[in-house]
Amino acid sequence: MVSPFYILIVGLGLGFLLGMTGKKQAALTNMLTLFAMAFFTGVSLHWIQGLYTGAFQPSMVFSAGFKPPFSISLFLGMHEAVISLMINVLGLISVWYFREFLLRDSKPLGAVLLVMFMGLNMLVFTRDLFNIFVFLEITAISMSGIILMNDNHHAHAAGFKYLLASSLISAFYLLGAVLIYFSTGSLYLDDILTMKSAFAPMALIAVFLMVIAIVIELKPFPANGWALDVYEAAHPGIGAIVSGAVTTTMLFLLNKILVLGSDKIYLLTASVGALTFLFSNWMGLQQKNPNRLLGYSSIGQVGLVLAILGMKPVLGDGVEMIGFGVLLTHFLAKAGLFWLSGTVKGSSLESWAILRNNPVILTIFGIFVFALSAFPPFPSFYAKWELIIGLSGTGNYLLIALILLGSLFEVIYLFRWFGIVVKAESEESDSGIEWGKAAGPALFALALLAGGYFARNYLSAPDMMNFIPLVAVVVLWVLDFMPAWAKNTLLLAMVGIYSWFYLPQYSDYQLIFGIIFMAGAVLTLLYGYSEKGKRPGFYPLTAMMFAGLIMLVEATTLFGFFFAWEVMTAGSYFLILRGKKSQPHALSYMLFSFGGALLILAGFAMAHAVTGLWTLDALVMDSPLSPVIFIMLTLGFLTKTAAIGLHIWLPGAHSEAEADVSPMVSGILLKAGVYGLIVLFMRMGTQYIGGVDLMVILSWVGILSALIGNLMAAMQEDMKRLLAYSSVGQLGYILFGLSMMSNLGWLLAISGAIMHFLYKTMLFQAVGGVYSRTHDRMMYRMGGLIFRMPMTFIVVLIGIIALSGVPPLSGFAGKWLSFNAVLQKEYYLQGALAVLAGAVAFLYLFRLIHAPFLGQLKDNLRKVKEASLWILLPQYLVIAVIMAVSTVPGLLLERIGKLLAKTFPDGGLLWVDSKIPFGARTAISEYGYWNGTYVMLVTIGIFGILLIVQLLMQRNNKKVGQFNIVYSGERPSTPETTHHAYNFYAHYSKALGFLMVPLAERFWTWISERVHDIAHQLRQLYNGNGQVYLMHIMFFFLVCYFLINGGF
Amino acid sequence: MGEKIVYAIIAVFIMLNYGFLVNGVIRRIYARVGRRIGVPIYQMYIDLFKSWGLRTNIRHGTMFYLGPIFRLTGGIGLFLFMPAVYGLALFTNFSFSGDLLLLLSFQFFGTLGMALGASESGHPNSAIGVTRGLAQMTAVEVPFILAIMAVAIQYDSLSLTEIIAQQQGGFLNWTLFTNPLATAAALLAMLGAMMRAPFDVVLAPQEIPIGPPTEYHSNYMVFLQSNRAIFPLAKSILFMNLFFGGATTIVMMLVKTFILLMWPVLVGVSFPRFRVEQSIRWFLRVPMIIGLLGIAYVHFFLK
Amino acid sequence: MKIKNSLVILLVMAFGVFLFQVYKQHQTQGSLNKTAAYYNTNTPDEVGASNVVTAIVVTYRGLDTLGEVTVLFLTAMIVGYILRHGGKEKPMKNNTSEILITAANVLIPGSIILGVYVFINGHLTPGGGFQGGAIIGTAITLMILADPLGSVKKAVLHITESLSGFTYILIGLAGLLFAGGFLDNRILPLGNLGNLLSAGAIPLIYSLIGLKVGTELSSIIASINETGNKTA
Amino acid sequence: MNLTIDKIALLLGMSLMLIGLWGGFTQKNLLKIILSFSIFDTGLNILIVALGYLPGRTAPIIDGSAVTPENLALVAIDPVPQALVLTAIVIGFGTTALLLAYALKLNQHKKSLDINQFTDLKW
Repeated sequence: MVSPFYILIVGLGLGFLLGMTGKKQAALTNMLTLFAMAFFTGVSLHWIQGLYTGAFQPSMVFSAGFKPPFSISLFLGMHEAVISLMINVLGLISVWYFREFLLRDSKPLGAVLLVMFMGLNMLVFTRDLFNIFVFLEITAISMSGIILMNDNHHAHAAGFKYLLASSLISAFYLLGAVLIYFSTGSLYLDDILTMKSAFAPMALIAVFLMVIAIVIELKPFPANGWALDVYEAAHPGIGAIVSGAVTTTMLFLLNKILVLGSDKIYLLTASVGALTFLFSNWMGLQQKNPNRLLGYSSIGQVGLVLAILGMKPVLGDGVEMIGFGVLLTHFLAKAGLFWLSGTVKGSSLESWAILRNNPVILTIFGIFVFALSAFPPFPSFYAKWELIIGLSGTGNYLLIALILLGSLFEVIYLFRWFGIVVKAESEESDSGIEWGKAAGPALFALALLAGGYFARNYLSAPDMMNFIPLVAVVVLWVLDFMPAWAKNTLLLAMVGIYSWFYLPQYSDYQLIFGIIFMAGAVLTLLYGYSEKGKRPGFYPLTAMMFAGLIMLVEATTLFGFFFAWEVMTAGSYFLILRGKKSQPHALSYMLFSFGGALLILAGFAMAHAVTGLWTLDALVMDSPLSPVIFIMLTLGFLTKTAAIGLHIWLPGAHSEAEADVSPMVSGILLKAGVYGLIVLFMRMGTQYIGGVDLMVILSWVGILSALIGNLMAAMQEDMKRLLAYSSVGQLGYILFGLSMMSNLGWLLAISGAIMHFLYKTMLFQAVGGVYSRTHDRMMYRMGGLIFRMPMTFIVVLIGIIALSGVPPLSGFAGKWLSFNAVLQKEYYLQGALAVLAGAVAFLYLFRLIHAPFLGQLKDNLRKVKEASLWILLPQYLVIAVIMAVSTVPGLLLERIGKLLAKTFPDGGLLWVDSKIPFGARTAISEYGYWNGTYVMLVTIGIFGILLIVQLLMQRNNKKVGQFNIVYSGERPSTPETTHHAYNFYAHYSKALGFLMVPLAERFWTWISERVHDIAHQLRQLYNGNGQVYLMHIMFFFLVCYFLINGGF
Repeated sequence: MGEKIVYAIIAVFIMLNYGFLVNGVIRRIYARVGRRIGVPIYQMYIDLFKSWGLRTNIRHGTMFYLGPIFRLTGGIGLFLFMPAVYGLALFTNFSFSGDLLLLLSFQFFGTLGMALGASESGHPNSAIGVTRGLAQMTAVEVPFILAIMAVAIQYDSLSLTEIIAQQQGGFLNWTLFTNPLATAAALLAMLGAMMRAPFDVVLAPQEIPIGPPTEYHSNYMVFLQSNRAIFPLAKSILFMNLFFGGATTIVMMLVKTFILLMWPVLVGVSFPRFRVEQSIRWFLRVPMIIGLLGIAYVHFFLK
Repeated sequence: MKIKNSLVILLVMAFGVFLFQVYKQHQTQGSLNKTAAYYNTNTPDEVGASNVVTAIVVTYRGLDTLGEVTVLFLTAMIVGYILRHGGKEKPMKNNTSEILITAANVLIPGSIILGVYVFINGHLTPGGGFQGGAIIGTAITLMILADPLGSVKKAVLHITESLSGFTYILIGLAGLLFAGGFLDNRILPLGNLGNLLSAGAIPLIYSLIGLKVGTELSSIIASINETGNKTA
Repeated sequence: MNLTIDKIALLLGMSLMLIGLWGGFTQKNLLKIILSFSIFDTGLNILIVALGYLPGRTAPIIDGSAVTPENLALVAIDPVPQALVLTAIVIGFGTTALLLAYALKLNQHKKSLDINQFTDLKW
């Protein structure tokens, strides 16, 4: 084994030698520095390999030939080796990254860099408390040197503040180290540890001093103003070093000396960390400078690790692995982001838009953002899961809430940024990224993926997931250079093959939703053939969303479910973001989804804590906590189904998405929320809180969603927004059905889910077809398209008849079931509102067909052609299905009913044979009966007879021109003024406008403004005055001291 | 099955003619109230043949062409999905296809088709008329449904046959007397569905003199007029069945429906006209509250 | 401002309370603790230095000392780096007084010799590399004060500094290779307690430290002086 | 309270620390702030040495007469604080030198030594 001293020898020896070199030897100096860092890295690798294979054991190395406590000793174990590898790799890349600076300057800053990394390594190894002080100082002083890499007065001011702060911090540490010596007669950590149980009060003060000093080094709120200035002013490469290497070292160090602390010290650390995580991310909301933003994010992430480490007495040694997961993600992502920042010119978030000119760089950026936000498959995702599971097992709900809120804030600014990068206007077209500088981020992005792969091994939950769907994502990613049709075919083939092998294995609800998702994939992908070009990125993302959906259906464990949920969220977010103007909507989609996912995570964690099970059956429980868990999970799923109040993301997201994405996210994706609710309701059943039946509340939520969604839809001018609001309404019905917790209610909900899938897929595609020809979404600007796009018109016609629930088409089933279920359940008021909502649906549906298709054809649309075959094909497939289930409703309803009988044995429909031979059966409920086949036949019969009569009666029937109408003797000539379509239901909004006040939107806007206001108020703390920062540190120190003084 | 179809055709034929005559009577009543003599009772037939006789008929497009057919299908279908006379095979129609809810939903079949047809004409007033009709219809639905719900709760059934059966045995068994609140709500809602004042602003565009039916002429008009004959009748039958004990003989059915049809006429000749938003608000206040009281009454006192 | 001042008073007072708690907890000890006792008992045999503090500084806790030297090295380099663009303009005239120049000429050689004496005898008497180095640094400061415009040969300083540091590391390495561990002084014979050439490598190391510290301090002063010339 | 020499030294060190702190928090001039921190450091160093004092003992240096290798453990004080404080002093020196250099550089930019002038970075 190579002794750790060689790091010191090489680092310091070379450092000393380089001290005398000048500008002429810059190239040599630079090369030697690089060589030394490579040596460090090599040694670390050697250790890891040796320790892993058992070639050597973790061991203690003594200096000066004497045993501790009389000399200084170093310890090298696997943990030390891994941390040193992280530091050294970062150091190696940093030296490479800085080579221009190092070559340019006359003074060999490379030597400072080298000595600094040597010092960090030694901090990791050393077991002597005073030695830590010395190397802390070496780190601090070399930091103050390399801050100068950016030679401007900002950097100088920041460096000065940093030095001031660090001298105060080191004074705390020094006093601590000295006091521990006087109290225990030793400076050797392991020696002191043996005396922990007999610590004198002085030793307790000493431990407190040392711990708090390291904690302040880790930039806790509010004693961290100095660090933020450094992040902002210093070269981003320095940011990478501070945020990555220094922080990692300090955390390791803290973990090393924290063992001396009492439970109270741990608790203090945990609280400080959690508050830092919360407040730092909160203040990050107001940041416009990318480096400062990254600074806030770094501080937040480190706070999280602090919080995790502080939970050790509660959660046990497992926290180290959790903390490491978060740390590793932070380390890789933050360093990578800082490096990227160094390649971007300009100091606004918008200037990062340049990244999107290079898909590889953009991917790397995306990986970092998603990793920081703890999405799968990154290590932080597993860490988050383990952490929340662990915390809820010990009942630390406050901490969970703090952490979850903090991570929500973090996601807000990260994704706002991501959206800007992907979407913002950018003047420069050249990507301007040097590949040399991108190598580091690329390497770290790969390491993140690898880290995620290995992190799975540390999962405490059983991991029985089928990752095959994710293969499609990877394959399509690799093949992204191919033309769109090829990728489309490939993905279709993959969906087909997967369905062929896996769908037969599903049962019950799995099967229903599996079919929805897979059939949905096929229907929406067929549309994709109408797209030309490569559509870069589209197919892997689509595959990701569908992979998430199918994994969701397959999930049997809490973890699997959550994993799939997050994959799906990520995929769909990207898809929505692809729309031209969708950035703000994609962001709000992400925020609601993420908030919902956090609630789901917390709910799962609590459920697991109550029952101790890892499968979804953990939700079957009877505990005082069940209503709370129920509420959290329901809210989580409702964000996806866009229940009223949580719906504000939906209209924008669905309408601004690309033409074939809209049906995916509307017709298909929303069903994931429904599936979640089914999974939940099946297991938890009806819950009460204070004697109030939560299902009754949900039924009101559902029915209000239906009513208000429909009302809003009726008021839209934009046809995609109209359909989007219509989804809010439809999903409201589904929720209403589910909330009834009866056979008929669920039959309503599930058949409704299937129907909504069919209608919305079809209608969004039809509307997409219209858009593909008219390039307009404003309905009043169209008109008369029936003459140009009759095939599309027929689709919309069938769609609206079906959706409005008019017999004989399948929508009537929903109405009939709904009424029966309402009567059965005695939900009369909700039932009446459901009827009103159903009637209102007429309004928007009529508008949808009238405004674009009927009325006066506009001049600019006279040459419009029918939508292309690939757009029409899936629509007509859906029509075929709709006609089939309309004619023989039992095909669908009877089968679902059989399934539901397992859950709700009573109150289902009775199916009896009728007089008609071909299997048409009459459905009999408790109250009424209905035979869809008869209705269809009678209607067609009457219609047919009348049509024949008409055809026979008419004489000389001829078509007239567009303006040949009775118009007070005038002959109108401008279709714009003759087409009544704008503000179609003015009278309606006059009568019921009070129901359409965007209360939810105002509420969320209000919340958002307050949150940002508070962030702004909070950050006033950091007024830029170094002296004030010192006072913050002192204040923080004293508050901690007096808080804990109650008895260490 | 075959005999059912024959019966249905006979029933429709009877009801159509009855409807024409009733419409004639109503026009006369309106005239008399307005101090005019009015048209002869058989005027509808004259109009019908006149329209039929027109030599040319034009169309704006397919939906325009199909609109009246949709409309009449809606009217006849509504009638045919109901048992018009309790216990009489001739007038049982196709009521086995579905229950009360089928009727409630099917009445929109014609509305929708007509709206589409009228819209295709490209006449702005058609669209205005349609929006008015649809908007008002949504508000009318609420008290009506509340009343229906009350009835369904009261009789534990959505089957019209069953509801009529339970009202047999003396007029005190009629819903009118067992649940006057629901009946009141339904009758008020009926005003909105019958296109008479004060809720006839929907038709205003045709009075000036254009609008959906005005674009239509010739044999389109025949269909529309036929529908105006049979559709209100079908609705009256529905009300009769729900609230007035149904009918056991054809004569009783004709008398009861006539009386019911007179109710909106009476109101219509005595009141001025509401604007759409006014009628929406009105329906969502008075009748809706009565409807809710009706349900409460059933829920707390009859069950 | 008033608020801020009262906050400061509050902070300082609170820190005073904290320090007073430390004070209260402190008990004057009657005997050496185990570490000190070990050093005071075994130093003469194990290290062979008369000055136990030196033994600890150079050998037992030699790693700390190496760190210290590194801190100074970094400081010198960074100060040089911060102020690197400083000395382009020179002030027009030299205002140093005659007395200072004369006194400096007398004192500088003596001071340097004293410094060398102090670090060579670090293992025998109070003093050592840092103290000796500081004396040398003072001498150079005096020189600069006497002749602010005269150029100190910084290259010489740097080379001396680097080479002495490097040698220090090499000696440490020798300890690792040939004796008990990194910085073990027993690569050379311990000799007789109290002799100049005793205590193994300690005199050598301390001399190197002395040189290094002296040159580092000098170069720091020189850098600041150059900048001072510009901004004066 | 019985004030022995070490207690006095202890209180002196603490007082210096508080004075340094006060100066560091109230002075506006960069140089004075740096100076205040030097005072603070000095106080800390005195504190350390004072803590290590053993009454009636002498320096741990064998001079052949008062202190011999044999009685070293009985008559000499604890040598460790001395060694530690040496390190601390040197490091304190380094920090101070750096701070001064920074102050010089800052002064070059704004021709001012008022710490309130250097608040361009904030929030």
